[in-house]
Amino acid sequence: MYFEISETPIDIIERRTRMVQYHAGGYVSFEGWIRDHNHGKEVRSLEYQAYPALAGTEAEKILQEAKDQFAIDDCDVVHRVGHLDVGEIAVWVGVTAAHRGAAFDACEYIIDELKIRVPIWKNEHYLNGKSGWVECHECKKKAIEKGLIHE
Amino acid sequence: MYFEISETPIDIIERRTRMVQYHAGGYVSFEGWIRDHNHGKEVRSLEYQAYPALAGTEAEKILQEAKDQFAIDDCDVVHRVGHLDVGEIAVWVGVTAAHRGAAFDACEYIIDELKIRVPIWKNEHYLNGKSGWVECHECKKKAIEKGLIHE
Amino acid sequence: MTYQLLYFAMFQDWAGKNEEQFSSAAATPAALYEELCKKYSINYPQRQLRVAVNDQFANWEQPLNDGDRIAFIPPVAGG
Amino acid sequence: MTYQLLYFAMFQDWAGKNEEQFSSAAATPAALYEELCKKYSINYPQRQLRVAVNDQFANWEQPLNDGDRIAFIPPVAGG
Repeated sequence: MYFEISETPIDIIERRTRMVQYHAGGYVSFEGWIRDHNHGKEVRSLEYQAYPALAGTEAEKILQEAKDQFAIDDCDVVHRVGHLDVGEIAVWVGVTAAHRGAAFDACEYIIDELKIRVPIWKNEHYLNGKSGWVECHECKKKAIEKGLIHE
Repeated sequence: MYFEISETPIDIIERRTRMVQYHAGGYVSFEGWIRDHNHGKEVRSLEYQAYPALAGTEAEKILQEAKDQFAIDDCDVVHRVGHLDVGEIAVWVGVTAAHRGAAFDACEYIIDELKIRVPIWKNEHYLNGKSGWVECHECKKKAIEKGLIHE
Repeated sequence: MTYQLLYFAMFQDWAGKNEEQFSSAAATPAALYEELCKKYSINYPQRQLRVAVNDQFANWEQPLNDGDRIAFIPPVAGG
Repeated sequence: MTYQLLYFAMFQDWAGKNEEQFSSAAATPAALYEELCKKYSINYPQRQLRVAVNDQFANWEQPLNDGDRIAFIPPVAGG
């Protein structure tokens, strides 16, 4: 069970292989990829920035919650920071479990919570030369629902 | 969108890479691994057997249902047949979507339906030298619920 | 009529083969299955099986044609 | 008291730096944020931020100590 912030491309196969266990029957993974557009604007590349110390403790809390709530064997997360091009992997979540239902639920829980609670931000660079820190409106709404911030 | 029956190990990275699209933001995958035990018996290896013609049409139906029901970009499935050792990948499901919720839902739908409807069977070889065709009781129960077979 | 029977999973063990040409007066999958159960001493209940005719899931009471390819499908266990 | 302020995302643009040592009479994160808003002409509402003290999420009204490391956390956008 680990959270890692990576300044270099995430090696999915290496991460996945580390999780192979002979008593686990199912592996569910999520990858967030950099899309070529966001809210109608054409994206060229972006920067992810993290507050590493706080991101680490908050992400580890989320992983522990997933382990407590779902019957899983293991769960890991890696998030990229720095400059990423379209098509690169921003985040990877891997979960193993004896039974697949728990693995799906835990994987979705982890990425959902990460997007609301873990201090990482993105600055999108658009094809038109402009750039800007992205406000994830869905994340903001959910943070308000959770009482983390207010309307 | 494809279903494939493979007599050789499934190359996850190659399968995944084929799905990379610059407008998809999320990739969810499921892998079913051969466990070292099943219902309390120690498993050494197993054989998967398919009815290829029927498995193909049924799996393609399931993939089309997933595309119709969830806002996904693409979905693929590969199932191994033949002799597999503990730790090998029996099945891989990959789904891409603009938004992750649909990808999780579709991936779980596909593997759930596959396990109920697609004519593939497994013969488990146990450490004690015995072997036997496995009846998946959960799958059978769900097939009964769906009216495909009867109590 | 002569049917091509395909055997999978435990049906291979019971019939001792993967397929065979089978001559029968049975005109439906249900009647054919009953005949097969007698021949090979199979006591798996028909209601827990599905049947495929010419590589498509089929109805137990649908009329069969000479040369049809038929498979009895025990509960699946893929994944 | 002197605080170590860490700036992330748009706060880096507003403050024009990643961090600074900041001397202030403010005794809570809320008071400190008000002071900072004036200094850098920030008009982002405090209620839409979280605050971290010494790398832990903290309360806006908790008393600060000399040397504390403080970060204002705008809505996150990872993943």
